[in-house]
Amino acid sequence: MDSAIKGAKQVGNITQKLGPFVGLLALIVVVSIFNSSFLEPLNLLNLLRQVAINALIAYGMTFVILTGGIDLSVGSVLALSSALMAGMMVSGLDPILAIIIGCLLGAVMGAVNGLLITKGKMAPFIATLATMTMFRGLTLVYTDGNPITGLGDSYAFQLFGRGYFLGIPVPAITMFLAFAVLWVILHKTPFGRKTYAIGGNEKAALISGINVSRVKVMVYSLAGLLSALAGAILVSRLDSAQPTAGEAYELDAIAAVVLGGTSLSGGRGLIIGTLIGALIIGTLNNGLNLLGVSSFFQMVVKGVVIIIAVLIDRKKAA
Amino acid sequence: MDSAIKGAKQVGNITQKLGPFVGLLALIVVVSIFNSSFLEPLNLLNLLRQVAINALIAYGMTFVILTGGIDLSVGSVLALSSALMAGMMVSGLDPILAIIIGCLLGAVMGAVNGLLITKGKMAPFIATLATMTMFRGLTLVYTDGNPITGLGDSYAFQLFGRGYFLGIPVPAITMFLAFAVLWVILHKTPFGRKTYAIGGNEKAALISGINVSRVKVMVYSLAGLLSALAGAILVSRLDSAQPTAGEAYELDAIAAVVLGGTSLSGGRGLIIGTLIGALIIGTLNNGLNLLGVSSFFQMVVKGVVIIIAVLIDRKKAA
Amino acid sequence: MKISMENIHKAFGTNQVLEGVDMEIKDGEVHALMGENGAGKSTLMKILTGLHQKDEGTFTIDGEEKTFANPKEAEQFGIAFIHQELNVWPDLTVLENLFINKEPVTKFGLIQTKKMKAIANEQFEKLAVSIPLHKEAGECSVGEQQMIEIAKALMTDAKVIIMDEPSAALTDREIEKLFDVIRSLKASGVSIVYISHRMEEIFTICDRITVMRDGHTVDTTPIPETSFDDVVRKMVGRELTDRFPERTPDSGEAVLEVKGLGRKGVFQDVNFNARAGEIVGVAGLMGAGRTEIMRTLFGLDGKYDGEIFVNGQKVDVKNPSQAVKLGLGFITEDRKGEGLVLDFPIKDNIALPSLRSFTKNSLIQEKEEQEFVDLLIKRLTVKTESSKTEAKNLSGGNQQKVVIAKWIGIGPKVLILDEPTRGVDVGAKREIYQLMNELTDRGVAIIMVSSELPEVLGMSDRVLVVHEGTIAGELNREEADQEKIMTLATGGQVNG
Amino acid sequence: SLQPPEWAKPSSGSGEGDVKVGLSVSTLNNPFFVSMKEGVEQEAEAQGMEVVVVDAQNDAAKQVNDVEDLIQQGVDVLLINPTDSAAISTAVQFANSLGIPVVTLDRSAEKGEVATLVSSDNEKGGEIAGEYIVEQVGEGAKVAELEGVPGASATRERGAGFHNIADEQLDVVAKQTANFDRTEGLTTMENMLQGNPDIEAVFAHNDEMALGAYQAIQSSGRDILVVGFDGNDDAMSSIKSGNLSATVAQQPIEIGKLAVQAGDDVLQGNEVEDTIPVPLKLVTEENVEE
Ligand SMILES: Nc1ncnc2c1ncn2[C@@H]1O[C@H](COP(=O)(O)OP(=O)(O)OP(=O)(O)O)[C@@H](O)[C@H]1O
Ligand SMILES: Nc1ncnc2c1ncn2[C@@H]1O[C@H](COP(=O)(O)OP(=O)(O)OP(=O)(O)O)[C@@H](O)[C@H]1O
Ligand SMILES: [Mg+2]
Ligand SMILES: [Mg+2]
Repeated sequence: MDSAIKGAKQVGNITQKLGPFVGLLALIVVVSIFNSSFLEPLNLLNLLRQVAINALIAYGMTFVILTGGIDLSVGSVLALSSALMAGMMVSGLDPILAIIIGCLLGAVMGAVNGLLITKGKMAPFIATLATMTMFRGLTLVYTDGNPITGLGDSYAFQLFGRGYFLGIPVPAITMFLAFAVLWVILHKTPFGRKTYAIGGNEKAALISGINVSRVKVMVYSLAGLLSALAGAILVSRLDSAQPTAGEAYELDAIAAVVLGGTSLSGGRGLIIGTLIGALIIGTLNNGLNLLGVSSFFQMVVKGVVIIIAVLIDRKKAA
Repeated sequence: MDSAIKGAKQVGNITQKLGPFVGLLALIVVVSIFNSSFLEPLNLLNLLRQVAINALIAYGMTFVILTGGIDLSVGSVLALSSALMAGMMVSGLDPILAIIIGCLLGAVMGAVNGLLITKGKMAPFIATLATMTMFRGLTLVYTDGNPITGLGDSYAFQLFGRGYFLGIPVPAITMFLAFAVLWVILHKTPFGRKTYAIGGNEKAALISGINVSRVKVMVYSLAGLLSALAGAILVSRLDSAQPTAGEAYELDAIAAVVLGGTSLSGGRGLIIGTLIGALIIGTLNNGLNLLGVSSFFQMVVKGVVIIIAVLIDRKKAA
Repeated sequence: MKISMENIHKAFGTNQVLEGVDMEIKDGEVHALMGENGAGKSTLMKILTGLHQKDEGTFTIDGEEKTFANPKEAEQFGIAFIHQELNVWPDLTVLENLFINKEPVTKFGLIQTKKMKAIANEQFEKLAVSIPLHKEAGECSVGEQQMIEIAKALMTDAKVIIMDEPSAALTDREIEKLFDVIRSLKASGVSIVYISHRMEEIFTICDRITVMRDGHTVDTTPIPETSFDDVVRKMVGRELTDRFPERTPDSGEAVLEVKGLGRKGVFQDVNFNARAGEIVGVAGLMGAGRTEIMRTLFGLDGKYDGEIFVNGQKVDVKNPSQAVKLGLGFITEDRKGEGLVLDFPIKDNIALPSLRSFTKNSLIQEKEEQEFVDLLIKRLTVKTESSKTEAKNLSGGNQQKVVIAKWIGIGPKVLILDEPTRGVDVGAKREIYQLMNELTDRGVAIIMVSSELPEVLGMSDRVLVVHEGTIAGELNREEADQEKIMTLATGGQVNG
Repeated sequence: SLQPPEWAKPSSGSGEGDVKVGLSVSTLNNPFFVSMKEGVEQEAEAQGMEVVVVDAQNDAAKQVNDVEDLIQQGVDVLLINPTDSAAISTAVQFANSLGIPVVTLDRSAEKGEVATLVSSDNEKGGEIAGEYIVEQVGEGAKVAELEGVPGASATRERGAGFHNIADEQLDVVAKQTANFDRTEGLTTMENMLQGNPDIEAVFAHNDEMALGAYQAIQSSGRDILVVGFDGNDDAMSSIKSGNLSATVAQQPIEIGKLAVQAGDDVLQGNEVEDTIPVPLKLVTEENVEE
């Protein structure tokens, strides 16, 4: 009996891990039945490029949620750091250097969140709600509400958001590279283990001598850095920095993380799930557009799909 | 010594309860120093009217947060129920009847949230994120993206959002009446006690024989009902139903609850705090407008104020 | 390693917990630390290991003054701490749990899983533990989790190991294993600080004993020079007669009857009854399924096989709220996690299951509520300033009394107590036993699940022994003894 | 490379049969753009073309994705109503690289090849509003301005036009954004009135805000001139009943229709002008019946 239970549990575990993947496949099948052009190579490449921005933000959100936190400010961090990048570019800085500095500034904004949460002992929801408003305001102040344009025509910069490398869109390559690096960090390093430990049982993590504050600050900084990286891609894609960029992006990122099977209470989840979650959302957006569903109905469908996906996941877990 | 400790504790308790109130007073003093017209009776009446909508939503949010949940869908519930109310009015239904039915429909939408969370075992954040999208989509589908106008000119209906009773704006009266009723429910009835118990320790509440699912469904329904009531006021104020009404209202409501000292992890907080929190946010909006602060800086200031308020609260608690 | 603590003071806010504690730990000794709930035992050890900081006093280690800034430092210095509250990560595997914050890494900073496995296997062998390393810790029973904690501490090659109530969740078999390990550690020169409320253990394994009361050290004596009663007197500050109050059982009709109760893969074909005025003890090894049976009986786990009768009527217990309406009360083994709303005042906790009885016109009648609560607080002699004190500020024993008060308040027909005295000091224990007697005198049927055999033998009128999810046997008061229970609990047969 | 790989490019020659028009709208939550969309659909039907509509919901990034998705569906010509003229550039360039002609509506694209821009002249409209206010309340009067979504081109252009006149001839004492939203128009106006009791006129960057502002003014019991922009149905009926004073009316249906015609011309290989202006009209109580 014992081994039967064990067996059943293992199967349960695998379907749990595969759950989001099966969902994605099902979605792809449905969409391509209704519109054959979905599977055309160019569309798939477009899809990957479209997904990249949300995926990058959602990676960072995964770390944050694994520690039991949440980051509502990602969209504003994206906007502020991309405005700063564009500002630097306009003032003549080398675009790639501007992007690197911009990403570091994003990390600093994330660190502000982390410090408010650890040193200031604020609930992550409130701290990042406040910085969301604040960073957005700063973006608007900095840009005076206008898009920043005239970013020059450095080829490397254009490639960053718009180009192809070996036939694959560069943002998609960035997305996969970041995935590889973050996967190793999360699953193969003590830092990743600590991330899980904090979310799973913060008190115990503290007692085990983990420097909880430092890990958290690093996690929020990482989220800020990744949002800024996503912002850089957006700046290149839009050839401008938009002051209103990234509004409500936190919701898509959180949805990707949750669709990927990560628990909002922390301590449990996989970054591969998040990638799949982002692909699900991207496929949904792309597919509904291809199927010509009106934008109003698209919202209804997206809400329903999230509910169904999570409900199926719950059923399996039970 | 013992009684001294007791004394110190009581003082601690009182300042904790008074904290938000002191914050509000300080804010009022600052604003009125810089702009004397703030304290003019008409402005104060306007302020109360402006606050009413957020306060009503935030009351419901207080119950939800006390159970340890969150409701992101309040803005969409407001939009959908007010569109339905306006639709009924246009089709000739008595406006007051339409408002009553609309509020009940809001309660039903809230019940949907409650059922997803209890029967569907979804995390409140995700369930209401999904319904937020869904209800907004339904609003847009129903209104086809256009405002609904031509609501007739029933005097009672106009009074509801625009009128005065004994010199006080009717929405403000609604806000205070609702406060009184909800205060009694929260502090004097078994339902209120159960709300706290669930947020304090859900397992213990369950084992004590509380029907946790039923209480939660009722709490989310209440939040839906109050959002719809806020929607009715908005419909009357704007003499139309706007499909985009209520966007991001959840954030203001949550901010009001938290500024009022209620803990996001549930079980601890007071509804009077929420009313004060809503007044703080309203005063901030109104005051910054009066002072002619640019809307961009207003956002920065709002973010900073939330952070400072919460940090001061933490300091006191420690 | 020789550690001496002198004149340690510590206050949390206005709560002065330690007021001059002295204690000395010698090389290679097993040193017992005892005291009532809330005496400050855990706090003292937390300060020693850097989890809290002292207000006053000195720690001297091998002649040098030393203060640790955090637990990691203490651990690196050779002091390991098995905490009273289990520090497991339910979502991480056993292996990951064992190595949290001390994973071996390659020079590229990557975790070496193979090396971890080898170390863990070796350690588990020593402890004779057979928990699969890839199992999620949350799926382990409390006892298994405790063994993980013990293994974790042993892995650090510590010179001093502090064990804060390590046996609370273990049954006799595991405790024996633990004692074997302690003996071999001692032989190799490791010192142990052993905190427990179980007298028998102290006298079995320890060399010296320090007793604390109200934030002071009473004294330290070698075990052979002291006695059971002596220790108790020092702890509670007065003479305490028998451990178990006398029972005059007088049982009536069967109030609760269970026929063929089962839940797939957990337990099966459970039959028993409980009569008015009777205490039914339920014994068994850790993980035997006792808690699961009681949870199902109380409607906490949903669907079940078999039938439940209350007062001879067949009932369908779908959820706890129905169980409560039927007159069942359940004092769970996890009082902080499931028994109390820690942020609530005592009053609200006690009133929670009986709100209906003093609600009129949908409003809670506060005066009636207060009277009701005050009465219960008095009857159970809960030590507190007022009924408005928050439950989290009470000591363990008093918390347990509040949980019991809460259930007495509903006027139960059947009261299920799961490990009612786990982590409760001797004084409070006796008071709880007395309460159980009072209840049975008034015709309440009590089902008491316990892993402490003396308690089972001392209090039960009848003993059910659970083995691997079935009732392996039933013994009445006269025939029950330690040996027979253990035989049944391990799958053996008893004639009679 | 900035080009998609050859193997991925769609096989061209989907030009058989019906002409397929792709329309990307900045938002459909606003009656103005809904009317514009309807204009496109009416004209396309008249010409026997098929229309696919996508809605960017005011998100510049989403719009770039939307345009890609339209191209994926094999449209022959793209009609784009950009959320932002800079941000749309890369999408236009992408269409250019695949040889699909682009017509923009209401706003233009900064980069990329656009066949033509069909729009009303927002800056001119702002000036018209400014002039009307000067005419009604006189030079040097104190006025308030309700601005649209910060950074939106309509906000910038209408504001710029208005200030061309107002900076010289009026005194703008209060200026706040109400995000093109009626609710915000209402509360912002209430607060402005409180801070500046002697305002004589209000210019709102769209009718929605103007209608909200009117509610605020009405309940304050004051008599203040309110001028909106767009000329949507609600505003028209409000002017008719003497509430709103005026609006600078655009003709969104006309914009849509002209855009389809321009697209058709391009496909036929005909020359089109760089910009096709659609007239604006000041609507007041006098001429509202027309
Ligand atoms: N972090 C803390 N903050 C405030 N008070 C605390 C804290 N930790 C412990 N206390 C208080 O200090 C006192 C001593 O607690 P401690 O846990 O040391 O007792 P103990 O002797 O270990 O009791 P037990 O036998 O129940 O484990 C108690 O009154 C407890 O409420
Ligand atoms: N939350 C859980 N998840 C998975 N398995 C569990 C869980 N709780 C208990 N079990 C398993 O169910 C079985 C019965 O456990 P139960 O707690 O009923 O035992 P018990 O006899 O009360 O022992 P204990 O002294 O540990 O409380 C054990 O094999 C245990 O591992
Ligand atoms: Mg202790
Ligand atoms: Mg048990």
